[in-house]
Amino acid sequence: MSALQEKARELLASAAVQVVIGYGRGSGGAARAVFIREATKAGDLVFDGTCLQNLAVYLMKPEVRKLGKAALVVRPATLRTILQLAAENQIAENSLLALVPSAEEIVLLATFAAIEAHVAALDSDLSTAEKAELQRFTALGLDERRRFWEEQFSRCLKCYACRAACPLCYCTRCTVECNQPQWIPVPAHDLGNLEWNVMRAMHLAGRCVNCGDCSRACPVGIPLYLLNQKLVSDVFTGFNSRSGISARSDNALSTFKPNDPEDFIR
Amino acid sequence: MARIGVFICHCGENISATVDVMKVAAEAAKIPGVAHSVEYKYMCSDPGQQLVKNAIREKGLTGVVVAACSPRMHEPTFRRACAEAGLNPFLCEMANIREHCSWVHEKGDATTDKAIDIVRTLVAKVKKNKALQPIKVPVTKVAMVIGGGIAGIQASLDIANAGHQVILVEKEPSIGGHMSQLSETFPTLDCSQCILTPRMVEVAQHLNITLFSYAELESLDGFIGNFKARIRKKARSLDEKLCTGCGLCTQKCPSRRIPSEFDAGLGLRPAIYVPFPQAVPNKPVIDREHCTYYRTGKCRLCEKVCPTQAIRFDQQDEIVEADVGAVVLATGFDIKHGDFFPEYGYGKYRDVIDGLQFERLASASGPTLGEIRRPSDGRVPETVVFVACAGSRDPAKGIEYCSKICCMYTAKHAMLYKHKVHHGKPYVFYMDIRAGGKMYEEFVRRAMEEDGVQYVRGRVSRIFERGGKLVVKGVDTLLAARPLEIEADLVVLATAGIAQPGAEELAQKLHVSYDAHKFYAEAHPKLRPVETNTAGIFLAGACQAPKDIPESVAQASGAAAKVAALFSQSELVREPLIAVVDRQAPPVYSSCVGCFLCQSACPYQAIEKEEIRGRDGQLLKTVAKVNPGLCQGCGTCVAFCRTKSIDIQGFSHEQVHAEVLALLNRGERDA
Amino acid sequence: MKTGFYPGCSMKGSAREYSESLLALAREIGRELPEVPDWNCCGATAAHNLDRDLALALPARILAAAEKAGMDEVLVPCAACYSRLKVTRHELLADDSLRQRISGLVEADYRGSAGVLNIIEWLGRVPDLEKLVKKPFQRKVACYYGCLLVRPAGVVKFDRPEDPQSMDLLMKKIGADPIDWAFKTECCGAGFSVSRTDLVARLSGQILDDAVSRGAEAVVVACPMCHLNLDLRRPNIEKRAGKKFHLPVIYITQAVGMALGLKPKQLGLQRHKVSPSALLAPASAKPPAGSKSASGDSPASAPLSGSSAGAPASTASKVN
Amino acid sequence: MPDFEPKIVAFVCNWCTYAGADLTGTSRMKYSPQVAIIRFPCTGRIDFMLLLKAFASGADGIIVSGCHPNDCHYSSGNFHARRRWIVFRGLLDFLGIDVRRVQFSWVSAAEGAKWAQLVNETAEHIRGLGPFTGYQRLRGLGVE
Amino acid sequence: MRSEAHAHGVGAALSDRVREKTGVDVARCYQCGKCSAGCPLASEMDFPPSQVMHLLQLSAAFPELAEQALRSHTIWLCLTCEICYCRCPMELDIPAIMDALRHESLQQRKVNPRARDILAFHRAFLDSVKYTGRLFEMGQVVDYKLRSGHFLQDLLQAPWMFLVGKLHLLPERVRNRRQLARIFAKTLKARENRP
Repeated sequence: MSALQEKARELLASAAVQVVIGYGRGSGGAARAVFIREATKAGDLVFDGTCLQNLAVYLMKPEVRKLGKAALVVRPATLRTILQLAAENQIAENSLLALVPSAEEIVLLATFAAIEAHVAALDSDLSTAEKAELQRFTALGLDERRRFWEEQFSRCLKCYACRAACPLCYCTRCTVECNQPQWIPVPAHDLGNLEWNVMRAMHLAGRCVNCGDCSRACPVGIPLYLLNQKLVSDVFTGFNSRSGISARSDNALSTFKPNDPEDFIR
Repeated sequence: MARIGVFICHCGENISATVDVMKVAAEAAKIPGVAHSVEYKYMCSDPGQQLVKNAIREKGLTGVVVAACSPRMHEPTFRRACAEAGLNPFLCEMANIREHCSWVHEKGDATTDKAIDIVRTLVAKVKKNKALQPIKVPVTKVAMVIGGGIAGIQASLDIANAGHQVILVEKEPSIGGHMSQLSETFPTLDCSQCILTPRMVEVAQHLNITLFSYAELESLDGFIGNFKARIRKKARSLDEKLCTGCGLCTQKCPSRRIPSEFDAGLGLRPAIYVPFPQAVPNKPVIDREHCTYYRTGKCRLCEKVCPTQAIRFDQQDEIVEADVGAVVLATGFDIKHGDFFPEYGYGKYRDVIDGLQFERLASASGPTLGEIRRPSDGRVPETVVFVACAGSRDPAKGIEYCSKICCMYTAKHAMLYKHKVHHGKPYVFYMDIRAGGKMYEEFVRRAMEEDGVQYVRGRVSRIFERGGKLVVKGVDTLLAARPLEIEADLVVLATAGIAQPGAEELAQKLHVSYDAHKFYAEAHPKLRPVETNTAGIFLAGACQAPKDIPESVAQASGAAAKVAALFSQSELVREPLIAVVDRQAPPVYSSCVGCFLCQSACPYQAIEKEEIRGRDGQLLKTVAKVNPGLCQGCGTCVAFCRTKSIDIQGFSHEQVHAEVLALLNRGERDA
Repeated sequence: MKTGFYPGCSMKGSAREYSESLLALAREIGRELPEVPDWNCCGATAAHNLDRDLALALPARILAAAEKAGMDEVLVPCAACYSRLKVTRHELLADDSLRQRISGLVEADYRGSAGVLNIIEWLGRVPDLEKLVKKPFQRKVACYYGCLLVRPAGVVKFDRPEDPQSMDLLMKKIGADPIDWAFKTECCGAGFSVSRTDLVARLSGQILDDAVSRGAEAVVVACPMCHLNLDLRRPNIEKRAGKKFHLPVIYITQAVGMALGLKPKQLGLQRHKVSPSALLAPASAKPPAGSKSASGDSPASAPLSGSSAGAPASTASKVN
Repeated sequence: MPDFEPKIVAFVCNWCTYAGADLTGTSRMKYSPQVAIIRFPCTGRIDFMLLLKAFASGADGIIVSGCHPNDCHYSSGNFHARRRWIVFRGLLDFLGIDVRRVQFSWVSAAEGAKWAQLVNETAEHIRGLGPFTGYQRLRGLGVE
Repeated sequence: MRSEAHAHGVGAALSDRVREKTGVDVARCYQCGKCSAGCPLASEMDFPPSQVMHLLQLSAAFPELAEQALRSHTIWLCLTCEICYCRCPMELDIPAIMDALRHESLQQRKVNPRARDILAFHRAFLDSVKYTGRLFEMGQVVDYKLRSGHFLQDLLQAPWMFLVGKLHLLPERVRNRRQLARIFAKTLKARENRP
């Protein structure tokens, strides 16, 4: 039995939590989310390089919340999601345990402070490869960028899989669902697709933790992560602010500094 | 179906000279929903307004657009006219075709077309307008003034004299503040206590003023007109009703070597004490930290000698609750102490003192009875160096601002010294002399010309003691920046004026904003200098920034006038152009998801958390709620809300959306 | 923790006794002090005047060599060398492109892993120094820090720049009575020892004057350059001042060495221009009272208005 | 496109720029009639979606203007707006949308002349850029 | 005078070049004079430190003031004792500015003649380091005497120093002297335009 399975078994057996949300094997061996509620089922848990999904998305589902206190198998982005959700008043202190899997010992983080400390030791910056890709893309001409996104968005189905996969898209009413006024046209045409994606990116600015689940969820393979990473980068360079590193900090876009850059303003 | 009336004004020829008003009226009539469209020479005249009123009544209009001048000019006029005709005033909008059209463009089709565009835009907007009712908030006509220095005293007296109840809260045992410590005041050199103490007595005797001395604000809840204050009355260890203020206890107290706060550490006081003879209230307080009985369990001498048995060793702090409608913050300032100036030996050499200490030396009621004697050996100093900007305008010490009062009080100190020690040599090291104010420059000139104060332009680098003298190493930048050395007997540092310790904590209790230096922030630096961003809380005196007595008093009277205006009616009526969070039927209750990003964006702390609970008391949802008493209607929260759950009345999503579409000719297709 | 030793050029020559006394002391308390391999001159005090890259490269080469030798920190007893090494490390760690450029110049990848330690920090770490004292150094001493131990404060981050106390504290531990004086951190003339002896004579003279007038029996220094100016340049100083200063100048390591009972020869005390022999005689029971300070921190000073007032205890007690 | 007259929408705050534009009028300074104003209480109120809506509805250019920093009637609405614009502008540019079509500015109630100049220069600038066909084409590709 | 500044066309003003090299913006100086008040050698200087700051502040408009700064005695008298920086209320790193001015003065061959001895000493010092890797005090003093012409100075000190074992006749040497020579070749030598 792996250390992770052992820890899950222990938590369930002692009723410290009512459910362990982790990764299991789905059909064809792919990793998928599992909800373990009995100590005897702890053996179903796996953790390896294929376990990418940000399981914090389930924390916001009412049906999962009903199960009781949860222990969550986390990746770095998951931890940052938890802090971001806490900062947005969506989850309460002591409502969950985070299990950080590692080869030797499972680190158990029970408080936001513990998660903050753990996250502080991680590198929350974009990776060098991510930065390089952004750089390459930004270096393209304006028209090239426009054509690229027109082509990408022309395939968008407005299926909202990105939204469903995103743990920070927890709004019970999305702007796209508002019809008085109708902010975004309902059909999946080019204008509506563009507006939908701009809107979603803007609503994630200063909040997105770059877990990448939106891109993985997109059935037509639109590189949505590029938009998010662009904003992560801008928010950090412009305002020295990072999402998901504190359970209390204010959002970069609901705060300001009197000396924010304004070289573009006449 | 909307029935909109459009009224186009010629404004004499101001509009009609460049805009074809006939065409505008004709085109407006074609806009779907427009039931009436007319033009008139002067729409704001009585007959013009009558046109509007008649049309409302006769045509059963559901909305009015007056295409004329700027709404900043005549919106109130036409809204009043609509109200008189029975139409909710918020269903009237103005299309600005004068300032934004006829006056700024040449005569021609483009100008007329633009006027039509503007009218169409406002018609689209008014179709989405909703009838709104003014917000009425009841007002408790009691003011709480926090801080009993000159600003708090002035504000209390002004409000009380306007016939309103005042609760004055002072944290020290006596009111009076820093002004009571001062010797003479610039630029008139009249005795500070002589002008202050009558005001203090007036406070004590005023029927409308309740004084809580030795008390601090514990908490403040509520909003403008409806605050609930909890005030902690610290235990004086004394029954104030029984105490006659005879002073026997203070004379007999055996523990008498405690540095006096009032004398800035230059004099001593007993453990049971009245800060100064003219204190208001003139009742002692036991300093429990230094009292022999509290420290050792033995003594109780004061209890034995008290003729009225007023001493209460077991007295506890008491919490008093009060309903107040407005708050005036007048907590004043402090000066920088401690060894933050090691190069000047401040805190090390006893003869390097600060400005307040010099005030006590110069004061007739001070420890030397007004004789200038230096603290170390009591000698009369022959040479005194005054150092201005000691800590002010000094980013390295963390203070980049000018403390404003130092130039003047330093000139005063040098003058007082010269008046008292005729053969003495006063020097002032300064960077700039800031003497803007009535008779201020003249005062400084007098110090230089009549009293021979030597002004040296430059900062002091270092002060050290040598053979009983303080060696001041300075410079005069006007003399090719040559270093100068002065052997002084006494050095007076004009240390920076800073916020009161605890200013931040108090600001957080009151939800008022403050700057990086913990001075309280005014609502607008130019136009609302005595208000805070929290409606109903006003500022007076140096808690906002260092300022002198006349300025503090002026601001206090200003704050009092604001309070009196607020109290002039029993209900506060405000325009309902504020934000609201949507409320829906169960089980949704509200589309708000409670992320509260709006909360940190709100400049007025107007967004509160509302807990929605089921019948069994179980918490179902926490959602945002706008406090209508606090919201000023900027709409910043609206643009943040991802679920579009907050909207602002008068500039709602539907209204502005319709305007954008209509302006670009597409409104009617989408509507 | 491996502590290396950077002697610097003076300690091999004009400040030989500083090195001798330090190494004797290290032996006495059982500390190894391996020299940084193939060390070079740090460039103080000339290099920074003429070329910035050179001024950074010379210390960087030393630090890189220490890193390569696996040293976690380097003891730099000379205050001038200490300053150069500390400033270099600070500047290179703050600017990565500069670090890379200087690394290229010195042909080694300087990482900044080795810290820089001054003599007071090193001595301050000796556990229970008080208990090792055999002959308490009962002298009134003027602790002279000079410029570069405490400045620039943001870089050296050692003690406070005005009226520092760390050396005074060390002196108290060995039984000495450090005086409160005004020239602790005033400049002695530094690198002008040779080129502008006239200026050195003036600046160093002021320092000695103040120490003497307050009853000091010795000046304690932690820098060969200061020592050179205050000791070797004594004839120039006295000529300019027109009077004699009978005041020996000793290194901090010599003072500690004497207290620990080391022999004068071991400490190189014979190498001074101004003989410190008076310090070797048994100390008088009470040091002379010296000049009485009128506004110092003496608690019994006269009160105002008949009662002893003065500043509140809290401010007065901050001094020592 | 010699005859091209751009359509420009100006989103302005009530307290500074709207009043500044009023002053332009009372001072009888002339400017290009291609610009029409929509009034908001504060720049903090201006939703980025409105800018998209304006382009979608056929605007060739947009002006967004409010109080200078530290002059906001609501003390910080313009600061919040500024942050939003920084991010929004970066995103548009990233998407290949020409941000030169959105002109941000601070125009105070006293700057009637600045308003006239801003409008004229922006109109001239947009005229140079031509109609925003890139964006308007998207509308055409839709179902309408 | 103003137009002349532009006519000169040497590019950035001295204050800009100083900022470029040191990151210190002299515009922050508000002429309080605290640096001059505390400078141990201010009374010897042709321009005390605060005045050098002012020369720099005006250097963009008046190039001859930049010239005065570069030709001043002050920049060579500065001991880098750091007391000005330590006490400056605006936290200006004046010693860094002085370093930058010395470098520029040297490169433009504008060294004040009165600073001859000081410069001679610095050069003798670095020469010694260049050849041996370490400062050879004896060699340096001889070198300095040759450069400065002060042949008799300290003549009486040397035998005493030799006696107490402080003066060596042979230099200590760094093993890898070639590497040190390369450092000098790429820095000082590459830049300094010797007469």
